[in-house]
Amino acid sequence: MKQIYNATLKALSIGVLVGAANAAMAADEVVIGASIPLSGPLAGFGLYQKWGYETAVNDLNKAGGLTIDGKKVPVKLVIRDDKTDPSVTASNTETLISRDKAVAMLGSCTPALVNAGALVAERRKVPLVAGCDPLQAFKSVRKWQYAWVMFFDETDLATAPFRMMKDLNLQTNRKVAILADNGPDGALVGGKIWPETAKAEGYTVVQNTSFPVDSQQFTSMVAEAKSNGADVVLVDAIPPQAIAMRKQMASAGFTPKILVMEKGAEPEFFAKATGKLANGVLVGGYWDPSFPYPGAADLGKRFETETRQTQSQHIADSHAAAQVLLDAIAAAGTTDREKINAAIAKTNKSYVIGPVKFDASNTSAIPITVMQWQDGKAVVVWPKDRANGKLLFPLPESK
Amino acid sequence: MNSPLLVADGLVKRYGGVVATDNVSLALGRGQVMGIIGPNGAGKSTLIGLLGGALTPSQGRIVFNGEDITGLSASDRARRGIGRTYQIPRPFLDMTVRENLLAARFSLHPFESGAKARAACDAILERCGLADVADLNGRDMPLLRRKRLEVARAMALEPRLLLLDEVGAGLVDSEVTELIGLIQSLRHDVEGIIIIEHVLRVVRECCEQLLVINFGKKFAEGATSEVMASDEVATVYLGTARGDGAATLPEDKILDRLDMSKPAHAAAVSGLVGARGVDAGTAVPPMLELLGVHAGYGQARVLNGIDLQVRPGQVVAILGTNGAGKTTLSHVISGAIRPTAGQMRVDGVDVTGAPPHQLARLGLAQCMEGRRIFAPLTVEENLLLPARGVAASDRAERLERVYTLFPDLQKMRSNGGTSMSGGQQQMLAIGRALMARPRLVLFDEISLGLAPIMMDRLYEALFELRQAGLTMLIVEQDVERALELADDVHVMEHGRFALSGTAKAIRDDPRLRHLYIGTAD
Amino acid sequence: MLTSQLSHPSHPEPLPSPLELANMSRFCAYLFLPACLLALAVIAPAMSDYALEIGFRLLLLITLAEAWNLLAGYGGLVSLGTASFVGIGAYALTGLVNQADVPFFLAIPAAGLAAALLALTVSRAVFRLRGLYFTVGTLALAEALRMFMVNYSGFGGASGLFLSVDPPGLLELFWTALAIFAVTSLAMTVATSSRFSILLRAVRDDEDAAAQIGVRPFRIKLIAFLVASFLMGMAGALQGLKVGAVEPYGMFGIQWTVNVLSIVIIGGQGLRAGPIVGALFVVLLSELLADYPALHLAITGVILIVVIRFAPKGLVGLFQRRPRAAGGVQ
Amino acid sequence: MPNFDVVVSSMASGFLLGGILALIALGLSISLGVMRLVNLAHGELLVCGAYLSYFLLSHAGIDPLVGLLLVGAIMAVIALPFQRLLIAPLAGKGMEAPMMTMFGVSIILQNLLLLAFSADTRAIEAPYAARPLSIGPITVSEIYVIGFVVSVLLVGCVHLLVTRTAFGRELRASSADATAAAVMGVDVKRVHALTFALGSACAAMGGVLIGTAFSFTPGTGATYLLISFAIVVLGGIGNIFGTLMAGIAMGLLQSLGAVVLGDGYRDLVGLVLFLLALALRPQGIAMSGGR
Repeated sequence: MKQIYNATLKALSIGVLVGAANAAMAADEVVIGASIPLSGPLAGFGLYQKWGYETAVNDLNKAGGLTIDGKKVPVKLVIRDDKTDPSVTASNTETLISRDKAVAMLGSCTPALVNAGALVAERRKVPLVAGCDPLQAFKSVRKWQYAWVMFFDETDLATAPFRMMKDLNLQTNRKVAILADNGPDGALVGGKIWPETAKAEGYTVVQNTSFPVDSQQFTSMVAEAKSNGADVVLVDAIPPQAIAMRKQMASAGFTPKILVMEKGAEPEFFAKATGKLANGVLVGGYWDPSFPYPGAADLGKRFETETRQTQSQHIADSHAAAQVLLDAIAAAGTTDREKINAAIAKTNKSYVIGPVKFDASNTSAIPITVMQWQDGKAVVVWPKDRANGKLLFPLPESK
Repeated sequence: MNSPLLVADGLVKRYGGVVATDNVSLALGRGQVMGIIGPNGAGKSTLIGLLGGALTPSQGRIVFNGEDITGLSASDRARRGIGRTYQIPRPFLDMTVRENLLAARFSLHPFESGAKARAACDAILERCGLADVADLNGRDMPLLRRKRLEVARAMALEPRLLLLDEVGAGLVDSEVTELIGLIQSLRHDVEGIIIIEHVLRVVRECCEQLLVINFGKKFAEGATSEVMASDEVATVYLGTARGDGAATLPEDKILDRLDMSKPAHAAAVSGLVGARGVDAGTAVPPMLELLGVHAGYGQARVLNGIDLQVRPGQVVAILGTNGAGKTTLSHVISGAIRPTAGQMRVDGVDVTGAPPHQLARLGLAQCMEGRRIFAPLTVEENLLLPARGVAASDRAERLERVYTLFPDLQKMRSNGGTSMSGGQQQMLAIGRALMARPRLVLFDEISLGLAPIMMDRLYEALFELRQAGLTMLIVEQDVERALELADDVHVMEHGRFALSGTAKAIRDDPRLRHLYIGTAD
Repeated sequence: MLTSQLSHPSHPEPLPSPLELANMSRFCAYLFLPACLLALAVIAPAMSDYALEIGFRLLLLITLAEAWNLLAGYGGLVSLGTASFVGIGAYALTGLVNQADVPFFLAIPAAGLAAALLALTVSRAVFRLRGLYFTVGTLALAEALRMFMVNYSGFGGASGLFLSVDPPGLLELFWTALAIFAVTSLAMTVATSSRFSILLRAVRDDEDAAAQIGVRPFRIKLIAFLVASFLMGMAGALQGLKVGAVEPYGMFGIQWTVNVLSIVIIGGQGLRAGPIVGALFVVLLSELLADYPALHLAITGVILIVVIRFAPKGLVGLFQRRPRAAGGVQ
Repeated sequence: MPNFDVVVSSMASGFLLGGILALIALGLSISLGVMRLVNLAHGELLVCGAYLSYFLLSHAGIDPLVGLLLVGAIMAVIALPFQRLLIAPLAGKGMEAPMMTMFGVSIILQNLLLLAFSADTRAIEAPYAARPLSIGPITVSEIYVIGFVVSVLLVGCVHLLVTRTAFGRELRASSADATAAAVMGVDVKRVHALTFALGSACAAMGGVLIGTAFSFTPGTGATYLLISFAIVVLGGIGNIFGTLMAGIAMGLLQSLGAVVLGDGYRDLVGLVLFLLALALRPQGIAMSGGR
């Protein structure tokens, strides 16, 4: 009985020592922490992020690392899995900062996770750089000081399909059905921006349904959209749902002219799981190796050769985020978190993801393009100056 | 002060179609001790349940001390001073004996000082002879101690009315005397006691009022001495009675007499017997043999060295009071529990610890206590179950034979197994045991809770089986019937054979009456 | 709260009766534990952030585990509804702070009360269920509540809410956790070595027999349920305070239930020290295997199975002398 | 309130889906009824079935429907040792120990699947997986119809197995009174093992249908576990036809909830229903051996 309480005490005092030990080590290397979803629903994203972060850091270390207080030191990247659970992201971030003595953090993916981590970093006054967190969702949380995000802006994303339809003047009955999950960005894009833009562009929203991110059946909402005869269907849902929904649309015999599936249609396994049904599905994108940015083409190739998987735009934003942070530390020339943070604020350079310059709200916007799945490949179809393929219109009948 | 302590008025308890308690009324005066007797399964415990509040009556009302408590929960009744013991003790297993009492004490006086409560409980433990085990867990009490604990726990409630359910069962004479002393002394602490007992001596010496229940109905009532004197009470209660005057009993209507004259009948019976018995004396090993078997549950030792032999063709009876260990013995033989020491042999082969289904395949069948009919199965499915891996034709033949033995079953073949009367269920249980065409059948308390008339029918069947040469082991409470049927008899007491010998010898042995004092008179 | 056991000296009987254990835990609770807590509180500022972080997580989990142990271990109420009370606590705190800017030290107990209130409202329904049905019922309840929070936009829906003020620093959080843990230990001591525990265990061992001797099972179970929920609510509030944001998937997530359950089973159900040992074990394990997430969970599963099979009384059960063979005369 | 077509269509798909749910719940129901085992790993068994079928298709090109029984058989074979090693030794230790053990199993399976196949969402591709089927105003997915028919057939087979065969007799006997059954010569251990295998097979085959109709990840199981519980309690533990009816009722009511409150409320409706059932029948419904 008694020894148990002693044990508690011991364990904690061990903790003290470990902590001290880490502090001692911290001098001859720069530790950067990252908590990303390697398991759970969003593990798909996490794997790309892991590669992006690691590649950036490894490249730097190969090049000799960073100069800190006049001395060359390697960078140590500590990655932890947050199981797609915000509270785990939070505690991971705590641990990375306290145990591993991370001087700065790299972000997770999707608002819930990134913000959870960012809040901790903000409290601990540790700079955190992230991609994969739509800007408005990020800004809406609070006025940030230590958290920085480079990603697309929801409005930009949400309006893209409409702008595309205008540019290419696609003929539809201008009836829009919106099916969006009730998560942070889903609520914003599906609940607010899409309806507004639709109205502004002279479309009529015949249906606007929202659903939680863990349901698998959309039969009734799909049936409704069909009976409403919507030509334009805008979906904002995570992959498992997007896949189920695409199948259920097909099996309801419903083929709109334009089908946009934000978030869900982005990862490659969407195309794998839906097979032919993926053909013609549109999804907002912000990067492709074909873009005229430094190292873009090369990065894509490297990923595919190293992992034998098809590249995803997430390797770009994560890689860029890491580079921005590393550059800032280099510029600061110290592991002093305040100085690093100041350096991040000054960032103004073109990265693999495009030009990065943070505004007053700690964000840097990435311009949106529209991609379309064509025979298992994601092709950029809009805007013209970025397009590397031709739009498939209307959405092919599923048979 | 002369208003009765407890009045029960027209109590009825139905379970679905079955009526367990049928319009029973009783009144217990202050300072009175009332006894309730009747054959097992007559509905005595149900009645206690109704009075104690564990069961809610389907009809009727209960007035305690001038207050209608029919609608009150068990706990509220307890708090008003009704203490109750369980026939099968239910101590709080993972609490010490003292804590068992303290639970009652604290629920009654939440704010009493601990020392005081403890003193009170210890006093009760002292009286009930449990002081020495106050700090042991309920789990570690042997059966008899548990029974005392039941009483002690009820007393901790400072009850005004005490309901004692078979506290005397399984006690030897000396212990019975102790118990009687205890009950007598309790009279000064409580305003009334109701005792359910098999041990008639307890009833005779403690109760001035007596209530006899049979088939859930009030059968007789009155001053103890008168009731005990009456013949029909003896008829109902003492199993030795024959089915005369039984025409009044309900079983009779459902049942048609077995016709012994049909030769087909005898054939049917013999066709169900796996192996003919050989004349005793020939040098075949005993079909079943127990050597120094000990067994028990957890801490409780129940069997202390049983040596038993059953030769082919033999009929062996095992007698003994409740709690003597008969049931445990049959569990050992069926393989349901593993002996902690000793050996069990079938045809001379050691089978100790073999699982039940393997023993069954050796030709040992059992007609289990309490019938154990499978409710989800029809009568026929119940019968077919033991006939495993038997050719369809053979199965059908055996079915036919069982049906000739018990025509009732044929009529009910596709009814739910438990939809029949107790007697018919017992027939089914017997028939089921025979379906395996066994070499040895253990009949465990087949007369429990049955009307004498029905017992006659069943025993007639057993006699036929005996004629057919079936080897039988009979566990019975009903001394007379067993003695008639058996070749050899063993009388159990405290997990040992206190008395063994041929049926004849045992019948004349004075010690039998001694061991059974109370039941035989 | 004096009971018979207090004045009772340990007797010559070889095996330790629950009584002795009660006395020991009483000793620990009265003298040893407070000393530990005080010591921790004092050395806290000297502790590294990591130690504080781990300490915080430990204290939080221990609090939850103790509460669950009270229900399952002592009351025989195996609940899979832990998450609902954690979630309610966290949301209540956020609400109180954001809407009525109540100070933390008031908001936390208030959140506990909110959780207890939930317990009170559902008690009638869930206590009608016994054994397995209670377990499944609480699970369903928790899931239903989570889905409601996800779908109902009143409390921020799936996106949840953010704490409008800056959460306190790690040290303050640690101290708060210590305080809550102290409250928990006190509550547990009262509940497990007092006359209440006797009534509770009586209900656990045999509800009908308990009623037959005047115990009111519903009342006893309700008290245990309320206390446990209150503690869980406070723990949840603390977690919400730390994260600074609440959303249904995290706060009402099944993983709370899962963690707490494995902690208690691994540590030792119905034993005063079980939750502490279990929490230590689980947290340290998760730290060691932090880099192999999926593997870590799988291993926890294996450990769970092994413990259930070979150490029914958990790790603490192994420390103690073997509990005697079960099974009674019936 | 959406228009008529929508309502009837979604009610129809709810009805059909209910059949599939019943098949899944049946597995849970019999192991609960016969072995008193709360199989918290039921959901994972379902997912295993889905993966099995997925790889049978991608590697051996076996169509999910053709491979359905094969998947069931394989899972049954895999399940047998599970029961022998993990559950059988816990016999007589109450319901909690086996329940928690299966809980551990579910954690393990879920994470092993994660390690093996990552968290990617998968779906079993089949021509009929996303083909509409229209009768008058009603439009439903072809897979729903197929799934319903298959499920009802399988449930029927199980019903026959339990009510008409010797094994069924032994199964019902052991569930009613294991000790007595053993004394009557029934090898209860064996019966339990086979029951568990049967339950796993049901789950796996249900998983194949789910994986074809929707999508699945290693974490998908949990959702179906709870809904199965609801169906089991509604239909009566161990009651086969009750389970089928309850499954269909559940499907219909969920669709109703979806139509009225929106798809998000599907599962909520199910759970509320479940809680109601529990509140009304606190001890649940007794084993009635599927007759």
